[in-house]
Amino acid sequence: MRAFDPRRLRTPTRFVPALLGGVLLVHFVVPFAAFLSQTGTSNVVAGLSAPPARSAIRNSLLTAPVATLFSTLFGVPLAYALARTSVRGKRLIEGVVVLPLVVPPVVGGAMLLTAVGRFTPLGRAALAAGLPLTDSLAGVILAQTFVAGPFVVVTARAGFGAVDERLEQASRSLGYGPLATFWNVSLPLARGAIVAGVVLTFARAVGEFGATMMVAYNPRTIPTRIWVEFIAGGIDAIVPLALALLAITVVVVTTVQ
Amino acid sequence: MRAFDPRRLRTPTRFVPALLGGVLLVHFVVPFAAFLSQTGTSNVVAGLSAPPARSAIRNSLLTAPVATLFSTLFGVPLAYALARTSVRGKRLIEGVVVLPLVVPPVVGGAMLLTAVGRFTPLGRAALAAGLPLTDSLAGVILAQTFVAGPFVVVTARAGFGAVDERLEQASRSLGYGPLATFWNVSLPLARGAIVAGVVLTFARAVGEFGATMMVAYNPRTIPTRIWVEFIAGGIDAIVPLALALLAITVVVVTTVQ
Amino acid sequence: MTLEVSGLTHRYGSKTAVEDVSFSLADGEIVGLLGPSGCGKTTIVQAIAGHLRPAAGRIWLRGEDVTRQPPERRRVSVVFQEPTLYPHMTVGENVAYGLEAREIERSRIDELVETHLELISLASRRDAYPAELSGGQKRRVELARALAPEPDVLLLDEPLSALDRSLREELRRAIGHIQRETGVTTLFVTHDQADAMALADRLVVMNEGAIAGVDTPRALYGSPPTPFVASFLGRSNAVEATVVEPEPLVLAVGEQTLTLPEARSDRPAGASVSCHVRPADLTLAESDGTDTAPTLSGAVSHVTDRGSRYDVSVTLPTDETVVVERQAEPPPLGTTVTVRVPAAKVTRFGTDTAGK
Amino acid sequence: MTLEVSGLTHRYGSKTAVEDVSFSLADGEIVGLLGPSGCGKTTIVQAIAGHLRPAAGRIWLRGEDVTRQPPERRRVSVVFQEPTLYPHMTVGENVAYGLEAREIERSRIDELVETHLELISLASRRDAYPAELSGGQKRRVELARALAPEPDVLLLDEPLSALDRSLREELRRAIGHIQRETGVTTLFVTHDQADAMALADRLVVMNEGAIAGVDTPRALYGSPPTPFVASFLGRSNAVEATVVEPEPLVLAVGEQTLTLPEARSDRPAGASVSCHVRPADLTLAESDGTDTAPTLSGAVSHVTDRGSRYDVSVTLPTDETVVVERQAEPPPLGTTVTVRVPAAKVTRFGTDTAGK
Repeated sequence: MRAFDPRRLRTPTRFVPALLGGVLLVHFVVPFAAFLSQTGTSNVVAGLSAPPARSAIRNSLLTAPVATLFSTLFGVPLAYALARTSVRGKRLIEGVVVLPLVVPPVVGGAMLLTAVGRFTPLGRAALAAGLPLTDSLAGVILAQTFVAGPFVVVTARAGFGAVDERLEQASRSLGYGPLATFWNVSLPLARGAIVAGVVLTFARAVGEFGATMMVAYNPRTIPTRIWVEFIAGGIDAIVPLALALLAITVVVVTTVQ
Repeated sequence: MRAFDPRRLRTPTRFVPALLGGVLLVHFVVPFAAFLSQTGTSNVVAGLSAPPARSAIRNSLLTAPVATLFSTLFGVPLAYALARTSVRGKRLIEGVVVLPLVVPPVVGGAMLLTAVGRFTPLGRAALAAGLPLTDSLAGVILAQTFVAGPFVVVTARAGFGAVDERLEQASRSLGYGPLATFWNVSLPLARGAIVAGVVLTFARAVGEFGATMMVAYNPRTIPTRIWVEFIAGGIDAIVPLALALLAITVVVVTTVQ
Repeated sequence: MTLEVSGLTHRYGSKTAVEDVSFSLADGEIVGLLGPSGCGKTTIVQAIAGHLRPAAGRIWLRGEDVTRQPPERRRVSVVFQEPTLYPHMTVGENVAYGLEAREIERSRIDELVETHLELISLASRRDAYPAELSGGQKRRVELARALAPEPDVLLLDEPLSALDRSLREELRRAIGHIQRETGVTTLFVTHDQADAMALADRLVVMNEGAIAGVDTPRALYGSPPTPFVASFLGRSNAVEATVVEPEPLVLAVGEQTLTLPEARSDRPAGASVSCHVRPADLTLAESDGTDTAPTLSGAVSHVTDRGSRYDVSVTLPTDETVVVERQAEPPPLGTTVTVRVPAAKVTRFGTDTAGK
Repeated sequence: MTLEVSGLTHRYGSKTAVEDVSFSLADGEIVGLLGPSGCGKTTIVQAIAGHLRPAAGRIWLRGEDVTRQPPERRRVSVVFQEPTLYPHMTVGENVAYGLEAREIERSRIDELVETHLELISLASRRDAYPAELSGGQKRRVELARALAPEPDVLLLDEPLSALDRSLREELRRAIGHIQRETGVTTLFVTHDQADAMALADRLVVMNEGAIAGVDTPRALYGSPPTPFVASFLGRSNAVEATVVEPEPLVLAVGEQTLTLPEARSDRPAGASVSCHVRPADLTLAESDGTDTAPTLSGAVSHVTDRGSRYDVSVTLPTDETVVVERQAEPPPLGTTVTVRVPAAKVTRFGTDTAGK
């Protein structure tokens, strides 16, 4: 390898990365600022009091926490197993966990429809049992869990990985079995990462749009309601709901962390 | 703190985490498998040969790489600056970088509209200059960059953070300025993380749906075309395009890594 | 025997980590497990603690075969090289943790925590969190936490290796003191021969996964069983020689002869032997005196000033170099000197074992 | 002077890391910068290398003030405690890296790489990647990479601290050899007094951000300027005494008196002094002999068998304990013994400096 010739670039130019990076920062900040300045001109309270908006908010606040709970309940043990065991086929399982992260949400939605849609055996059975898996709150939860679940698994796994295994070994030697050690040592020490993962999962779930559109266009959540109102009334009509969704996300992210 | 009582749980139950985690794995795998089994029953080639599908594929393959390029070009220097400097307000900048990750895509789209929409000063000026920023390929790229850009920044930042600063100090002491050191040492050593970030950004950009729907419902990319065809023809109609999108994503993710 | 390791063998993939290792610890004994990095010490610790199931061999604790028991069923406490205090518990909670796993009532736990914090002179920091403690204090709390449940065996896995010299010596003294106070059977694992020799009643010296010698520090230092032990326990000069007379022993080192009047050799005349002698046991005589001690002549080839002493390298006519420790001003480079070799301090190894 | 550090002061937040540190290195000298962890050694290295801009003070290299120059404009090479070889370059490319930054033609670079790989005896591994090398080989390649651009000053920042004893001694010898071969002016930073004393022409001993003593290892060991230097450079016994007669010096240690015939004191009768003497310089006499050396009596309170010697602790009637090194069998615990104190080996500190 011929090293990059330093003579041409000897003069330190510390501002280059900051300048280049600034372009991206502007692209992130300007829309945010423009949106917030817009909110002054529209009647947010009135927009949110309309019955369709209130129902969308209620649906979102019902589904996203449940999806987050499912993802956490099943995802944290999965993360621990991935961090601490080295079974054959582990890489395959890791691939499966990352899959929903790289699959585009609309494709994820299509996948869910092929699995639990009205005309699949599973979907038909559930419908007969009175629990429709599409165009229902259950469908919303399935879509949200599929898309947002990997976040808590990946983050918690990194958190468990950062816990020195010898702390667990010490607990075992002090008389505690694997489950008690998990509860007393691993879980408290990975707490920060797990909470971060839960927050990310919630943020992704409450804002889920693509997969929800496919699996459960009805009943409306905030994101799907925003789309419907955007079609009908353009950008001005959706500012109140978009602001509400942003507020829910930002409040959860900042208070829990 | 009273430690969890170990006596009740002394017997090691190694399968508990695996069992719980398995539930989530099933939820990730079953839709994937169901979708792939579906593809046999529909005529994929014919579906992809139709002019609207071909135009959507062309648009996606045009916009996602450009958005990824922008994100990388501006995001990697930003990541390096974040990893190596400790300026005042750094936490604020980090917050801005993570912002598009937690903002729901539809809200992100709404934000972009308030910044570059047809009736904003910026949007009007661009339109007059013959470069419409909404309902155009430029709009798609703006939306994709906004939503997917943070991935490369966050991942590359972690990569630079893992490079021991003393390797850079040694390069400086051996006669290289900061820029040459970045090029010769930091960049090659963080290469793996940067590539992973680029891949994630591309996967997110090519599958982007929510923000694209708001900013540029036309011209259609694969995800928006899937939605239009789903409305018109249901799940069977979209299998070819969904499969194409999945294939593009999976091929890029697996070949580059 | 409180702890007995018998025939322990383990491999990682195709690489043998330990091969047929057996040793035992009597009640109340402190034994040093000493060897260079990668000699298999950590594998043995993990097997005794129960975090690793050995490919072959047995671990006995107080007469019970615990080889297949999980760690929580053994009464073995471990202190690792890196601190493993729980950051989310106070000092007192850390020490109480191992007690709460057993059927002990709360008031008795409190008492035991108090006693053990006093033992390590940190009773006043009971409510502090580990992050508030100094490195040495953390180590002492780890010891208290390991000792509080009164384990059958205490394993100390390189507890001093990550520390500075002064802290290291302070903690070495503290460990010695605590071990004498509590009488806990202790296996002290280290790669540092000074730590091992200062603390241990007996040493188990390991090399490349196998035991190279087991005895008291003094016996191993004075009469090392193998050249590896000789050089690992302290600096050692090796000189190749040939047996001229087996009894009384006369050795030829090149053209020179060494007569060791009180020694005899199992090996016949003509056999090659490797002679080991420590630099501190050699002295310089400017010329052949009337002294009866055996001597070798050579030229001063290098002198290192170590502040407290000089290391004088003397190159023999055979091109071998021996180092002589000397307090007084050393002779100038190139001087021909006579090295006095005290017969009792010479250890001989047949060349067949020299490669061991 | 090749390197001159003058009045160096630096703070992190409100914490002073180094305070008014000045020293210099003559051309070709190897100087040890020695002190416990956290004494400010690394701050000094970073300031000399140019990775840190000191709050006050100046760094001069060959007469030029480089305090405000970036690292790449100074000819200072650094070898850190942890290896910093570039994993994506071969051994040869690593060594060539510093040469390519300068105006040197390709064929000359190849030659210099070859020369420096020969210097470290690794010419055959030129095309290997760092990951293929052993720990000791990596260290040697780091040295070659640092030396190849012929720096004015070579900074070695604890290069041996992360290594095992045998590897450590091997590398210590290699560093000494390479430094003599190349004659590069070297600052060797360490917290290990054995490494420093074996390698350095002179020592700069630091404590808590300030210089505690500068001299040759032998002078600092034999006549330490402060109690800190006395105890940091090796084990030291401290005994509190009172001046009875300033000249010839007579000291009172509790009820006993010590007469040091050839010494005199600046301090008047009645002043307190702290006497330091090394355990190796003390000897035991079973009873008061006819010997003229000053003596102290006490009872044997503890004996540690270090394998190669015994450390005998003798508690004086003043309750102070001194350690005496002894090769022969030690007296039993409780025996009253007489400790011979060689007058020339006693270092006295006025109590006003004892806290330093």
